[in-house]
Amino acid sequence: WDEPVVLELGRPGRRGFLAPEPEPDVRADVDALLPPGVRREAPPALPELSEFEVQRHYLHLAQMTLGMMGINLFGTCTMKYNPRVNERVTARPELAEVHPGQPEETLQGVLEVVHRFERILRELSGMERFVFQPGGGADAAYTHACITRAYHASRGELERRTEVITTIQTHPCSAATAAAAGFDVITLPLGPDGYPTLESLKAAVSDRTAALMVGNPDDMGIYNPEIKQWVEAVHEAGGLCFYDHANFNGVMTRIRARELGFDACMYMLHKTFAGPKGGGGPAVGAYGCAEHLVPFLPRPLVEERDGRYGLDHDGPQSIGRVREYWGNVPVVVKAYSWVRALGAEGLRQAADLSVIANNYMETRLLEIPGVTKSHPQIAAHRLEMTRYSLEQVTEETGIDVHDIQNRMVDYGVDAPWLAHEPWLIPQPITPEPGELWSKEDIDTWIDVLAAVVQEAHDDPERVRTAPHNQAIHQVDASGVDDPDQWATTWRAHLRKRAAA
Amino acid sequence: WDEPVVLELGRPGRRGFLAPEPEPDVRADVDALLPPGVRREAPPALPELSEFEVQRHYLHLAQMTLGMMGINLFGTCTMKYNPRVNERVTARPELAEVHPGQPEETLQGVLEVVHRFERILRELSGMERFVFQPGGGADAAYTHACITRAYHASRGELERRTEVITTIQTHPCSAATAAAAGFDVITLPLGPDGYPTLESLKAAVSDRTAALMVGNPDDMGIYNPEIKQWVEAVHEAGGLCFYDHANFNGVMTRIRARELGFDACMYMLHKTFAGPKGGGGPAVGAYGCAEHLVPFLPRPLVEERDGRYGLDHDGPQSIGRVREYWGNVPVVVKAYSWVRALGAEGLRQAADLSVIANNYMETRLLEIPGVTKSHPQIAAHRLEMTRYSLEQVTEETGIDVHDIQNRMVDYGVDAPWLAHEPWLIPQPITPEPGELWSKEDIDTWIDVLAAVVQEAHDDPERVRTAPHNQAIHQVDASGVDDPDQWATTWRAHLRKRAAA
Amino acid sequence: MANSAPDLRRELLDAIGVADPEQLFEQIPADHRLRGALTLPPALRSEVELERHLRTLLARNGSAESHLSFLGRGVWPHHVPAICDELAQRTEFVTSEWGTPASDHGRNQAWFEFASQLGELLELDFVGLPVYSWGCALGHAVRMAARITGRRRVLVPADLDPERRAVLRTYCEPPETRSHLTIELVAVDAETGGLDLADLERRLGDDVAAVYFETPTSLGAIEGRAAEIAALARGRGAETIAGVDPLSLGVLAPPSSYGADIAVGSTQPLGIHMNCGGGTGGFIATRDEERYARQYPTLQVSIAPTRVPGEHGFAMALFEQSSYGRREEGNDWTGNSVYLWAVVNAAYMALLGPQGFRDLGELILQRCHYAARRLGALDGVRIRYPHAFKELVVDFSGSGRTVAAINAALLERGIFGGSDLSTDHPELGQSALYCVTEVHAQEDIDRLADALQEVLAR
Amino acid sequence: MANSAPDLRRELLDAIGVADPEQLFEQIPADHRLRGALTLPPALRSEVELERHLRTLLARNGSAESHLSFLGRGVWPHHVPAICDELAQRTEFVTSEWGTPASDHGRNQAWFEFASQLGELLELDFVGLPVYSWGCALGHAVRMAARITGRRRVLVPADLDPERRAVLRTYCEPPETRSHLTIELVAVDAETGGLDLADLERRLGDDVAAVYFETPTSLGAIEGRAAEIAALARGRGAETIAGVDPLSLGVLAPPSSYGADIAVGSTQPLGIHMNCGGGTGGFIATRDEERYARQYPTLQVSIAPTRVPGEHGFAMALFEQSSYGRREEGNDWTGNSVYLWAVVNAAYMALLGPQGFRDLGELILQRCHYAARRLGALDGVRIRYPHAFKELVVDFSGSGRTVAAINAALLERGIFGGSDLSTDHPELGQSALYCVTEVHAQEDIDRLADALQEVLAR
Repeated sequence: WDEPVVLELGRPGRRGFLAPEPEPDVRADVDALLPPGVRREAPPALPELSEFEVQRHYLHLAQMTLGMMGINLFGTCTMKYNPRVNERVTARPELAEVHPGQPEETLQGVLEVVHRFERILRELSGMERFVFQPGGGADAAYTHACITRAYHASRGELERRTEVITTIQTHPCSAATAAAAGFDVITLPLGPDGYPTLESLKAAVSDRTAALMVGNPDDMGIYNPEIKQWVEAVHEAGGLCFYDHANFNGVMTRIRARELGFDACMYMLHKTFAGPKGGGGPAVGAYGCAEHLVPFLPRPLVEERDGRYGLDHDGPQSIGRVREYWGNVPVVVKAYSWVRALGAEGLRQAADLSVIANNYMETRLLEIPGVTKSHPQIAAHRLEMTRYSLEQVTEETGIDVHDIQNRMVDYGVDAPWLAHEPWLIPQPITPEPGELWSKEDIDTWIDVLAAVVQEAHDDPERVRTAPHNQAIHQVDASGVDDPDQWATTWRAHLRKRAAA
Repeated sequence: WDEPVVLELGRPGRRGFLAPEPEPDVRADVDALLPPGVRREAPPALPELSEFEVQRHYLHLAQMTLGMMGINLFGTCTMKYNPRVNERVTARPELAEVHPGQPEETLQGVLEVVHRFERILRELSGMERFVFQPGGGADAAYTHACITRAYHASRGELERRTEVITTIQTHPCSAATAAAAGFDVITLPLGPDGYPTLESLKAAVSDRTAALMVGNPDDMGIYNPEIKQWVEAVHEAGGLCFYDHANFNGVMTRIRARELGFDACMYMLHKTFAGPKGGGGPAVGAYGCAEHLVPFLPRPLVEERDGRYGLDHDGPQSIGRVREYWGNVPVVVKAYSWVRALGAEGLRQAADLSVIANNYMETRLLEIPGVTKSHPQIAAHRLEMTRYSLEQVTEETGIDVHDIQNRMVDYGVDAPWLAHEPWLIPQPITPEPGELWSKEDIDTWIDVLAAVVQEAHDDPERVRTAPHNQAIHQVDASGVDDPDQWATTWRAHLRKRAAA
Repeated sequence: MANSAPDLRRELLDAIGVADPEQLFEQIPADHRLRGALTLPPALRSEVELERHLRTLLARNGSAESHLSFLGRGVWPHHVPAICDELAQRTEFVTSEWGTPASDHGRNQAWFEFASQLGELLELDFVGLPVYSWGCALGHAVRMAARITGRRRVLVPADLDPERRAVLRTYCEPPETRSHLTIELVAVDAETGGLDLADLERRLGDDVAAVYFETPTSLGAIEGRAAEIAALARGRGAETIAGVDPLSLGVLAPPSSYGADIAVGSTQPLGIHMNCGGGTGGFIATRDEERYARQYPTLQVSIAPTRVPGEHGFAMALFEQSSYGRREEGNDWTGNSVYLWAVVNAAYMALLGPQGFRDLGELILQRCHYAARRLGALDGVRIRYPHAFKELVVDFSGSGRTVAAINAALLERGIFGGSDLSTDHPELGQSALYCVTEVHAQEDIDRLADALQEVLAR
Repeated sequence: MANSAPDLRRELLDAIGVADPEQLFEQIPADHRLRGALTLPPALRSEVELERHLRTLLARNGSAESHLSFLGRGVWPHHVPAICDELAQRTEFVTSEWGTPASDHGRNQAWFEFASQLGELLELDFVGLPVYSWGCALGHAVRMAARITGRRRVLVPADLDPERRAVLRTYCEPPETRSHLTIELVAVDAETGGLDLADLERRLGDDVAAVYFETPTSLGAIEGRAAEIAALARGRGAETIAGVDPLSLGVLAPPSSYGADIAVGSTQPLGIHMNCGGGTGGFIATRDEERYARQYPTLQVSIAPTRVPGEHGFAMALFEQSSYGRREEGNDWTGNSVYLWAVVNAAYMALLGPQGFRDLGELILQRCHYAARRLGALDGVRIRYPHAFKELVVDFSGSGRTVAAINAALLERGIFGGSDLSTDHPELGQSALYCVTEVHAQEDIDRLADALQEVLAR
C-alpha cells in the first residue's frame, strides 16, 4: 500500500465518531460551564475521516508491519508464540473493564491471578515476594535501584553507598536506571573467558558499593560460572545483588536466583513468559526480592487471607510507586496462562528446546562463509543465544550488517537483532530461535542469510540499496539527529519542509 | 507470501491442539465403547502443525485476500461498511454461545432483537411478518417458491399452477429456486425501454401462473414503472408476486413492496443491511409476506406477549423449514444495529448518497474513451448501479473485461463485477459505489480503469498477462471443467498429478 | 458516510448537474411512492449508545457460559480455538467479496484447504463448498441421487432429527409437483439405535434413489452395520448417503470405507460458535467421479496452474452447472452460503491434525460413557443405546417425571437439561437427548448427576 | 512447540552432535543447579481447560459492565471504539518486534501519527513515544526541567493525585542522593480548585526548576489562571509543565496557548481499556527546540526520506541520547513501554477528529454539570468546585455519613461510588471523586442520585 500519513487524508466535515447527544435535561450552555478564557479557539488540525477510512488506513499499516508474520529469530528478546487464547481471555470485560480502585470483593478474580502467579515466580526464583508494577524490564531495574536507595537509607548508609556495579554485557538499562536513581555506575569489561574476571569485580567492590546489577547468561549466551562468588563478594561489602533475568530462557527450571545468593531479580513477562511484545509494550518487569527487601517494595501487595484476596497498601518503608496502580495486569494474566499451559515439565522442555535450537542454528550458521562466532575460544555450548560477527563479509564486500538486515526482509524474514551498545563484536548479529521456531523456519532463515551473504559478493549494490520489494525503500536516516530536519510530528515536518 | 497448501506443511508428531486428558474416573477402554468394526484404521492424512504455524499460515492467506482493504465498487451487492462494533457485539458469549433450544426465558435478548428487527422490516416493506431462516437471498427466493407451492396446494390448485414467471434481468436465483421447487420457469426478455413490456407479461400470465418473481430496479439501475400493473395482472390470474429486493438501496425509504401490491419480498441482510459479505455468508435472506401468506411461513415465528418473547412453532400449514433453527441470528443483530444507527433519516440519506454516487460515477466513467452505458436511449437517471460496456475497447485492442479485471488489481483496487448470466450487454462491467465509497475512492477507482483502458491501447500484452504484482500470476482455469484436471481436494490433485 | 459532508455532497451533485437529489429518483412514478412517513425507532447514532443498547438486550440471554448446558441436537457446544475466532473476525476475510483469482487468492486457498482436509477426514476426493446446513446438504444430496438414478423414493431413518427431516421434506417437494420425491422412514433397532436392517430390506426396491443413514445417529447411537446398509442399497441400485459428524472421524471409520457414495454432515462442530443456530453449515462430498461431480449444486474450488510453472492458483470448477451459470437449468441453486465459516473450518482441521481428531473423538466417547454410567445409575433413569458418541438418550420414564418438569428443576440450578424428545419421539417415552463433549469436564457431569438425583428424589 | 516432536528433536540433536540435551547446559556449574524439584501447579495443557480456568477466575471480578461505576482518578471509564479493539488485537501489531524501517514501516507510521495528532491537540511540535504512565511522564518532565535549568526545586499542586505524586517522589530521588530534587506543594484555592497564585508566588524563586499544574486538576477542577501561572514561572526562569487530559482539548485551550513549556498527561483516555490499571500510558510533548528535544529520555520517530524521492520513511530520532545509545550517560532511561497502545491512540484520535473531540468534551462538561446539579441538590451533599471536567468532588460531610459507608451501600445497589478522598485529602472532609464521562447516560446519573438519596435518607 502506498499509504499517506493520516493527516493528509480525509475531507472537511467527515466524521468517524459521533458522541452521544446530551439528553434534553443534560443540555447546557457550554461556555457557562467554563471559567473565562479557557475555551479552545481554533479546533485542532486533526484529520476528518469516516470510520471506514480510519479502519482501512490502520489495517493497511498493519499489513505493512511484519510482526511475527515472517520468521523472526530476534535475539535478546526470546520471541515466543503469543497464544491467541490469552488475547481472547484478556479482552473480556471482566478484565478490560475493571477499575483498579474497585472494592476488593469485586476484584477477587484478578487478585487471585496475581497472587497465584506471584507464587509461581517465587517458586522459579526462590524469592520471597514479587510486584508487577514496573512497566518493563528497564522499569524493574529502576525499581531495584530505588529499593537499593531505600535499603541503604534505612541503614543510614545511602550517602556513602554511591556506586552500582554492572558489566559491559549487562543490558544498558541496568546502568541507566542506576544512574537515574542517583548512583555512579562502574562497568566491568569482559575478561578472557568471555565474562568479567572475578578479580575485576573484587577490585570494583568497596564500602561505596550499593549494588551489583547483572544479567547472566549475557546475550552472547555465556554463563558466568563464578557468579556465586560475585554475589558473595558484593554481600561481604554490604551491597545488594540484582539478577536481570532477561535471558531466563536458557536457565529456566535449572537455577534459582535466590539460591545463587541474589537479593532480587526480574523477569520480562512480555517476552520470556509469552506476553506479546506489542512493538514495545504494554509490558511487565516482574520484580522479586528476598525477605529483607520486602519492606521496601512498591505497594500495594496482594495478600491472601482465608481464601479472600486483598491489597496491602501499608508499607512505611516502601519506595511508594514506580508507576500508578498495579501494572499491566493483562500481561500478568497472559504470563500466568502460559506457565499453567506448560507446567514444570513444559517449562523445562521449553528451555531444552530453546538451547537445542540455538545450538542447531549455530552449527548451520557457522557453515556460512564469513560468519564467525564471538569468543570462539570458548568451547562449551552456549545458552539460548550467541553473538556472531559478519566482519569478514564486510571486509570482503563492503556490505555491513545494516545492509544485510535491509536485504533479508526482501525474503520475507525479519532481520536479526545486532547488539546493544557498546558493540564489542564488530558487525554483530544476534539471532535466537527460542523454543518457538521450527527447524524448517530456522533453516529457511539461515538459507536467506546465506543467500544474502552470497549476494554481497556477487551483487553488492543490490544488497547495499535494499530493500527492493517492501512497502518503502531504504530510509535515509542521516538527518534525524539534525534539528533542522528531524520531525517527530507532521506539523514540525510541514514547517521544516516549508523552510527548506 | 509464497504460501504452500496447508497439506504440504508441518512435520509428523507436531501438535496444534491438545484435547483435555480424560479424568481418571472418566478414562475407559475406547475400543470397548465402540461396536465392532467401526473404528477408524488409518489416521486421516491431515497436516501436523503447531498452533503458531496454523495461525501464521491463515494470516498469510488473510493478507493475500483483498476484501475491503482496497477500493471495491462491487455491483449487484451494494458493498457497505461493516461496522466493527457489530462484530464486537455479536462475538460476545451472550450471543455466540447461545443454543437455539434454550428455555425461552434464557433467550429473551435474542428474541427481542429479532422481534424488533422484524417490526422494522415490516415498516420498510408494509409486509405482515418476516422470517430470518433463509440462509441467503437465494434461499429466500426458494422460500417463496415453497410458500407458493403451499399456498396453491392449500387452494387445491398446485397441480395446475406449474409456472413461475421471472425476467431476464432478475437474479438467476429466482429462476433456479422456482425450478428446484418444481415449477416451470418463464423468463421475459427486455423490451425497448430496458425492462420487459407489460404485453409480454400479460402474454405469459395464465391460470398456470403460480407466481411472479422479480427484482426491481434491475442491476442496470432501470426501474420498471409498470410494476404495479404487473402485480395486478398476476394477481388477476391468481398468482403470487415476490419482490426480490436485492437492489433495495436505490429505493430504500421511497417505496414499500406491499403498497405496490406484492405478496412477499426479501432483503439481503448481509449486504443491504450492512452485514458483512464474508466471501459469501453467513448470510440472511429476510423473507417477508402479507397476511394471507403468513400461515405458510416456515416456523418458528417470534411472538411477543406482554413484553415477554416466545417462539411459535405452531403452523399446520407451514412449509416447515428451509434450514434448521432460526437462521443466522448474528447477522440479524448486525442488521438491526445498522438500522438503529441510522434511523429513518439516515436510511434516506444512505439511499440518496448511494444514488448520487452512482450518477457521479457514471458522469466520470462515460468520459473514458470506449466506455458506454447500457440502453443509452434511456435518459432518466439510474438508481444505485448501471451496467457499462467495454465492447469498444475490446474491438479496438482485443483486451476483454477479464483482462481488465486482472490488471486493475495490480493497482490495489478490486475488479468490478461483470454481470449475471446471460450477458445481455457485451463486455459488461457493473461498478456500484453505494453510500460507502468516498469521492476520493471513486475517483481513484475510475482513474485506474482509465489507466488500464489506456494501457490496453498502449501495451495490450501487459494487460493480457496481468496481474503482475499480486500474490500469484494469472490463473489458467482452462482445465477446471475437465474431469482429468479438476481437483477440488488435495488428494484428488495428488492423484491426477501423478497420473498426468 | 464519507460523502455526507455537505460540501462534498454538493460537489458530487454539481458534477452530475442536478440541484436536488430527488431528481435522481425520477424513474419512480409518483403513485409508487411511500404513503406516509416511515416510523422507525429513533437513531442511536453514537456507537456509545448503540452498543450499550445492544449489550443491554443481549444481556437478557443465558448461554453456555452462564449456564451448564447439555443441549445439542444439531447445534453443539464445542470449544472454539482462539485461532478460529481470530480468523472469523479478520477484516480481510469478513469483508471478502468476489474479486479476481489473484486478489482473492488467500481466501480461495483457504476454501480449497477446507475441502481438502474434509476430504482427508472423509476419504473422499470431491468436496463442494458448504451449503447452509446439514439438512440442506441432505436435501441436495437426495436430489443428486434422484437425478443420478432417475428414481424418486428415498429411505431415511425413522429417528432422523425433526429439524433436518423438515428441511428434507421441503427439498423433496409436495406430491403435487412433477419432481416430488417420496420420503419413507426405516425403523430403528430399539436396542442399538441403528437402522433395522430387516425393515430396510423390506422397503428397498428398484425405485429407491437413495438410502440415508447416520452415524452417529440423530440420537447419538453409533451405527454398527454401516457396511451392510451400503451393500443392501448398492444391491438394489440405490445410492448410499451417509450423514456423519466430522468430529467423530478420528475414531470412527470414514464413510468411504463402508461404501457410502455421498457423505453429508454439519460443519458447525469444526470451530464455529453455536450463534443461536446461526453457526450451522453443511457439507457434501463424494468420490471424484463425473457421475457425482456433474450433479453438485454447489460452487467448488479447484486447484489450477498459473502462467508461472509450478505456481498454484485456484478457480471455480464446474461453475457452468450451477444456477449462476445456467439459471433454472442448473443443478438446484446456489448463492451466498457460509463461506466465511469454511475458512474457519479449514483452520480448525489444521489445528487438530490426525492426532487431535483422534484424541478429541476418544475423549468424547469416554465422557459420554461416564455420563451414561453416572446418569444410568440414578433411580428410574435408563440410558437407551449402548454405543453413543456425543449424544445420549436418557430415558426418565421410570422416574414418573416428565422431561419438562425435570428440565425446569435443572434450570433453577443453572443447568440446561437435555433436549426434550417426548414430543418428537413418543416411542422413547419421557426421554431427553443429553449432549456431552470436550467442554464437559467430569465435574460438570457430576454436577448434573447430583442435581438430577436431587430433582428426582423430591 | 514446533520442535518437540521426538523425531525432529532427535534430528536437531544429531546435527549438533550431542546425545543428551543436558550436555548443552554444561556451562552451568553443578552447585548452581536447582535444589529439589520445582513445585508448580499442574499443567492445563489443553486450551479447553486453560481457558475455562482463566474464565472462572476472571468471573470473580466485577467490572464497569456488571456495575455502574463512577470510579476515575487516573484510570477512566471511556467508550473504546470497536476499531480500537480491532487494532489492539491485530496480530501484526501485537507481535511486532524491532525490524528494519521497511519491515516495521506500518507500525512506525502509526507511531508517527500518534505523535503528530497528539501534537495537533496540544499545539506542540515535538512529541516522544509514550512512557508507562502520566506519573512517569511527569517524573521525566521534571527531570528534563532540572537538567535544562540546572535547578533542583519543583512546585506541584497540593492536591496532586497521590498515585502520581508517589511516582514523582520516586523520580525525584531521596535527599541523600546528589541529584535529589525537592518537591514542594503549592496550596490550592478552596473555591475554584485551581492553584493559589499568592502561594505560588511566595514559593517561586530562582532555584525553582519547574512549576507543575494540571487542568483539569487531579480533582477535576478546570484551572482558570493557567496563563498567569506560566507567566509567573517564566518570570523566575522556571519551566512550566502542564498536565492535561487529552480528551479535554476539544473544549479547553491547548497548553501551548497559555505558555506551558512541557505538556504531560495520560494516553489511556484515547481508546484504551482500563485493564485494571494496565491501560495507563503517559505522553511528553514540548516545542520543537533543541533545549527540550535534547533532554527527552524517550524514543521518538521522525519522518525521513527514502532512496526514492517523495517517499516517506520513518526512523528513530535522537536515539543516541537514550539509554540504548549511551547507557548511563543517556537521559534517564527507556525500554519497552506501551507502544502498542500508541497505535490504538493514533486510530482513536483519527476517529474523533476535531469535531469529535469538541463534541465529546462538551458532552462530558454537560454531563458533569448535570451530575453536579443532581447530587448537589441532595441533603447534606455539596459539590466542591464550580467548573469541573470529567471528575467531581462530592462532599458528603454535611450528611454525617462517611464515604466508606455510603459506598458500601451503593455497592449493594450495584454501583461503584466515587473514589474515597477522605484519607488522602482530609481537608475535604468526607468527599469522594465521582467520574462522569460519555459512558454515563442521564439515566445512570439519575440512578446514582436516586440511590444516594435513598442511602442518605436511611
